[in-house]
Amino acid sequence: MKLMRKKEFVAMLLAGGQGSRLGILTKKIAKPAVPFGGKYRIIDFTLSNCYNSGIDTVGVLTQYQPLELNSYIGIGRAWDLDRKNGGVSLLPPFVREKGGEWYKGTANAIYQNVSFINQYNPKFVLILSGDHIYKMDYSKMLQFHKDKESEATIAVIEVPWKEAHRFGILIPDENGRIIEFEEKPVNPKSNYASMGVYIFNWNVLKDYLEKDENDPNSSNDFGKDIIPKMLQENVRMYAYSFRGYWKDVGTVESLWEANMDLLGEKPQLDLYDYNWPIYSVTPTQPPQFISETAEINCSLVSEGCMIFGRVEHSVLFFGVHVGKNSIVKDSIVMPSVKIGRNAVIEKCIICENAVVEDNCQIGAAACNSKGITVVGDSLRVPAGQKIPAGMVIGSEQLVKRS
Amino acid sequence: MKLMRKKEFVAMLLAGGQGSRLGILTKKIAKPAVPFGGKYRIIDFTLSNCYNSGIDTVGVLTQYQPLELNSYIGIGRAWDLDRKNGGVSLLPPFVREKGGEWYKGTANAIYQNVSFINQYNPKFVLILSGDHIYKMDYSKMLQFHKDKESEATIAVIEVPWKEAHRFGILIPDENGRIIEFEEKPVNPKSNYASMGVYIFNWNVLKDYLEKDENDPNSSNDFGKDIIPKMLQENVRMYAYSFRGYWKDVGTVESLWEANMDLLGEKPQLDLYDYNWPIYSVTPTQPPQFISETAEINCSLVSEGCMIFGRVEHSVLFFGVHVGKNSIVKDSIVMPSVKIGRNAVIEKCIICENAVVEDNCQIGAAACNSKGITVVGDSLRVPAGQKIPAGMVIGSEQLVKRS
Amino acid sequence: MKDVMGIISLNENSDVLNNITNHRPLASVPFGGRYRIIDFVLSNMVNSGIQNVGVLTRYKHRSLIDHLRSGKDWDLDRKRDGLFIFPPENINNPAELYNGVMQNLYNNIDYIYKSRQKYVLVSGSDIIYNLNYRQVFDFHKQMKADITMIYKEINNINKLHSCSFITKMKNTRILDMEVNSCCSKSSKMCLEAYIMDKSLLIDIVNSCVSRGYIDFIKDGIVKNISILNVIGYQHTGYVAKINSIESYYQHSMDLLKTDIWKELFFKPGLVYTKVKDGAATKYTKDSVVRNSLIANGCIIEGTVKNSILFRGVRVDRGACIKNSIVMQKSVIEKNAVLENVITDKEVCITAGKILRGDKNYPLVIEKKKVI
Amino acid sequence: MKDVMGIISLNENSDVLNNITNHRPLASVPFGGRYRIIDFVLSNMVNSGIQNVGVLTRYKHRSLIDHLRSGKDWDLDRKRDGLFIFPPENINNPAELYNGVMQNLYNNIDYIYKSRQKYVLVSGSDIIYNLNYRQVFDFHKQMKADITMIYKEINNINKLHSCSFITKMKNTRILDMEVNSCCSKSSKMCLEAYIMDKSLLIDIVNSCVSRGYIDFIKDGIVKNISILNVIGYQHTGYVAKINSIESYYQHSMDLLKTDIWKELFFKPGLVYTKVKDGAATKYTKDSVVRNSLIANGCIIEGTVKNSILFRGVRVDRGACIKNSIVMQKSVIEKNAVLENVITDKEVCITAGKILRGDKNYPLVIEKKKVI
Repeated sequence: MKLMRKKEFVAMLLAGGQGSRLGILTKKIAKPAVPFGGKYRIIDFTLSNCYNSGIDTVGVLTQYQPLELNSYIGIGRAWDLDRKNGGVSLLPPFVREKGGEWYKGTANAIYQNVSFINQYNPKFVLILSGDHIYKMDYSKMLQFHKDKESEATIAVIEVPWKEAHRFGILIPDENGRIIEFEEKPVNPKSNYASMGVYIFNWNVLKDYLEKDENDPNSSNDFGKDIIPKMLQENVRMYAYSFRGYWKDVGTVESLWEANMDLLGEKPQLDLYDYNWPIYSVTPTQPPQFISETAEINCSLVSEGCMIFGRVEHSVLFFGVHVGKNSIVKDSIVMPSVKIGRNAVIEKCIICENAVVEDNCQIGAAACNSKGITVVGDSLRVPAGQKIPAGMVIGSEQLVKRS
Repeated sequence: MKLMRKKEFVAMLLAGGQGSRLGILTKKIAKPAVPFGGKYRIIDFTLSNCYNSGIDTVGVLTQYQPLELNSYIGIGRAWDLDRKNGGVSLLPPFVREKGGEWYKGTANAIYQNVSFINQYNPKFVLILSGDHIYKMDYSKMLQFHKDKESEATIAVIEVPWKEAHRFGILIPDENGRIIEFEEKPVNPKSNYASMGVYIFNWNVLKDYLEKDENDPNSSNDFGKDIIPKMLQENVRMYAYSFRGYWKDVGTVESLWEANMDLLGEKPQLDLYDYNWPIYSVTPTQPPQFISETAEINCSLVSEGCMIFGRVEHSVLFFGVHVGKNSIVKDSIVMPSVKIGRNAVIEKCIICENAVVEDNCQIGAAACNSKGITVVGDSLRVPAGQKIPAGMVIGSEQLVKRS
Repeated sequence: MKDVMGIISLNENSDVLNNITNHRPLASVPFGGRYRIIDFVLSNMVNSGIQNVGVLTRYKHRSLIDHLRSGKDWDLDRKRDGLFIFPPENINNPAELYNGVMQNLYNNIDYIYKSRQKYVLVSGSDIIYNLNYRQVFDFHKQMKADITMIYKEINNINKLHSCSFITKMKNTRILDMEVNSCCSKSSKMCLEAYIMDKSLLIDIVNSCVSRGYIDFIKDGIVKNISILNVIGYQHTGYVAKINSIESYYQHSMDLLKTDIWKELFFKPGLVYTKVKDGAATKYTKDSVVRNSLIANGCIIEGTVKNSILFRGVRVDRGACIKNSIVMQKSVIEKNAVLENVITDKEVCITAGKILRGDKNYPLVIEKKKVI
Repeated sequence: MKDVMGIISLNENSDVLNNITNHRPLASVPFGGRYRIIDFVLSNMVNSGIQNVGVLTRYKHRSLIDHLRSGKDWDLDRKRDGLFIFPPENINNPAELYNGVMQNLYNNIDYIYKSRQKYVLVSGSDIIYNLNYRQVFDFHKQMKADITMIYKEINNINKLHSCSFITKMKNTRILDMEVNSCCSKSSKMCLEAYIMDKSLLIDIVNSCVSRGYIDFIKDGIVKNISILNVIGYQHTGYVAKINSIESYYQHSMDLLKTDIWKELFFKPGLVYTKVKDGAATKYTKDSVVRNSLIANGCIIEGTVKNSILFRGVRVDRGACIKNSIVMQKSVIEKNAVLENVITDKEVCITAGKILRGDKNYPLVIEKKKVI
């Protein structure tokens, strides 16, 4: 009953991953829904990139704990993606006449939604993942794809040579055409890492998705199966070089680092640029209240916070309360956390709704052990508790973070 | 991050069924998304009932072919259910830390979403199914539930005795308390049939859902497992007697009948009552154009239609075209169907976007066989074709409807 | 077209449709069974890809605000840009010094200045047609025009008053124009839609106002026609200029021609309007409907010929409607007869009443009247 | 409360806040770091469960329309009922004959009449407080009142002008009132919010207008006070009446008291406003912020004390802001100093400039000024 009009360009956003390396942070929510940067969730960056790049049709593929993500995205109003034609569509796995199948891999997830994409009869498909922090104009990448008459274009970023072995590494020739691809090579031949951002000609991709589906040995993954196969069969593939901030926030350390990256004098990722705004769903909160006794430096603090203590080099989300004489340092404090008086929080991630009572000492300051300390959501840390660095406190239990 | 406020009453709408008895009508869409009554889909009735009864929090459980249903419901704007707190939530099956599970039965579907319901901490839960046509004020049923201090209330309707064996039959005592329940009894003891509309005290239901889940022999169904179990254990259960139009449109015949029921002089189901409007998503279509040569009687015709022929005792959805000298009789013609000249369509269901070319004869008129003829969506019936009654034409193939 | 800002100026004379424009501006007069007049130009803009539209109003705009609301029904409820309605805002200039468009533009020049778009498409709101402005915009750029205006070659110019005409053209360049001439000999009617650089528009408004010039076309465009490259774009499709009850009635009746129905509602784009809920229209065993345009939600038990029924009209048994326009939620009771009649919204014609107007002078029944 | 219709009447004097109300009605003056004054009474209504709100405007309502749009941010973008904005609409009565509320009500009496609700809550828009009207409504029904009005016992009555006061009460019944008295001895300030039957409201308006009476309170209520059961409901929470720059400044500064901040923004309900996107506020290594209210999107490199910063304000290194209110997107450049200053939106104070007002007479900087 819905009249679909042709779209040149459709984006498919993979948001179904569990992100198990984030531990208790993704116990109840999908990785793209993890809070970031004082008022965002990770997926806000990709969705805002889509809007700012002029893309108005985005399929979001969900699978793991999608409830919070679904209600967060809704029909995409926050990103101006509630359109009469196109807009955001949530695409969970579903049951067909012949039964249901979960998404087996990234390529299979797209394969199962071929009919969704076909509705728009697009020329190009953009594949994105919902767990990276970056600002990128996909329309420029599309222009590059057209200019090169490419059939598959992969966005790449130069990474430090010593880290290259952790990535999918592309080796382009002098024209940018990709001649080799190595997944996590021991001795990388280049430092161009794939960002997990692909543009395909839809007719080419559709072919490969079908072939891949019929291959019983495939793991149905873009990086492991589709791309190597295309390369092998001489599909015209180009590397699009991206310069700028890009971070995979797949681990507790990288999530913490990406937050801390925002606190420098001139951070590479500018959140205050009116020309490339990052949109998000804004809760109802009054302005933050900074008391007479507060001291705040090198920090991001969001609305609804009440600060009576000292906040240093930290990121505070909505509605955080920091009591008198408490110190919060090098930490991420998620929405609605309450911190009592005389507490010391150092190098911690405190999850939503947790309560840290008076005189607690959490994280590095407490002893000589190292690493980031994580306090799970809605937990209560009783008064006077000392928690050594590098621990994870989830469900009333203290465990060493692996 | 979302502040949930307590709700007294939450509705859960089961919309995951395939409706396999509807055959090709539900090949690509879930049963609740099947078009009905000239401009609705089946689920519009239940959603409009919710809004008109003052319920503002509705979970819609989807599983089978949900894409069209998802995009149709969106955030519930058409039913005024896009609320800051509550509103419509789409609830597909999902993957948890320990893996994913499809909804095994109606009770299991609710069980898997216990945490969704718990968010609102409701006192009562209303269980609905998305495949019945009726107008009902659930707030009156809730009042009855409270007045009787019931723990589980089932809406019942009196059916003709000879049909009672097809339903779940309840036997209430003189106060309305249910003393017996029989699923499809050979010799029914009453003619009170369950409408599949339940109100439970949430704390009671939660208990039984957990017990049911731990019972390896259970089929996890409300009618087959939960209700009998509750009855057995003396839960206070009452029958709420509903008078008015109610129809299960689970078969091609009943779907056809329910449509034809609208065409009488004073149909029991009044679609023009301003006090109980049925809401739906309205496509962009101009007013219908009735030509000089058209004749229309005893029919429902929707916007965007162009009628040059004769339409008698039929239901025409959006954008249907009926050519000169064609006759459409006792039929349901779904959106955007094109019917050429000199065609005769009798007792048919023609699905979306189908094309019937000139001089075709489809249905009863063509020969002596009986029954409803179904033409699948987007099919083209070539000029001059004669299709006998009772056939199903899906994917270019003619088959006898079983 | 993302770089073009749409401006719809409600510059029409206010009371051209007698009773029908008593309580609403012409732009929000119901038309074509389920639309308002403004829906057509607004849908043209949306279908062309314009994402920022300002509606500049003058009088009685309550019904317009209620109709447009947030712009959602036109997909113009956006985070950036979208639909903006500007009420008359005249703090420092309480007197109305300028004519129609000029006054509206002058009042809201700050908003126009502030917008992100480089080009503007300024349009009136009382001409109905279906056109994708993208073609006009491409033509504008290709011709390196300063101003491109859309015109239509018409046959029957006698009926047209309060229009602008192009009186002299050389190829596509416009050399002279006439405004509101009651005896124009030109056949090139101007559709009151102009594309130009935003900066040029602001220039024209400011320089006119600072010199006390008051009319946008006469002073702003015609006086500069020799120094500006003003280009005409010919629209070949159907055009309905609404400036009197007669033209309203005639153009409504035009919709009963299949070709015009198809063109105006489908080609090149669809027409959007405020969504209302209502069932499909019901025809009973006694209903006789011929050559008519019927919106949803009607119940027709009587006879309807050569007429237009808006949403939710009830025609009781024995009632007969001919050559008439019946607006939303009106009720025509048993055996009542309407011929050459226009009823406004929620009118009730009681049983047996007979009302006849003339083809050239239809009878108009005011909103909510019971007769 | 579904059976109560909310009516917000923008009846205030238009220019009480000098430069700040030059371009907007008082109702849309920014307040409290991210709100407009009207947000408070509107949120009170929404939090009480009222689902149909009409906003009756008078002058300069463009900024208000832009702020409220479809009402979505207050969950009032509904299919039935929701938010309606009524521009001044005065076709048959071009002259302004009546005072404030009366004129507004009279102009829109048809809309009020048509609404589905049985009761009305009529409110002004220039008094800020957080109250759930459900209690007041329960009290109204319990007392079988004809009219229930909300009042507040205040201590410091000297500062209040252009207010209504209750001068005589017996238990909860109100026996006499004074309007706009500059030397009232009463301490019971009326919050300009009245609950009554819709039919009574229509009666009052119609009978006043037909007799040429012009003031809603003096003529409509006080003249009938002996025959109507007019009841007072005491509000014990914080109240801010905005009727001058001084009161605006003082009440803004009150928000820096923790208790008032908590009460006004959280108890009993949250305050909704138009959603804007903006990052969290950034504090750098040199920033010194004490006893201040800071909205999101600011970048603070300097010193801020006892002040309120709206969304997106930039405070450069070495700049110092004390006892001041800085509205949206203003920029305070290096080493500039502000003390007892109110800047409107998008003001820029260039490097090194020093501006000082007095505590009792703050310096007001007009919108978009560069100093």
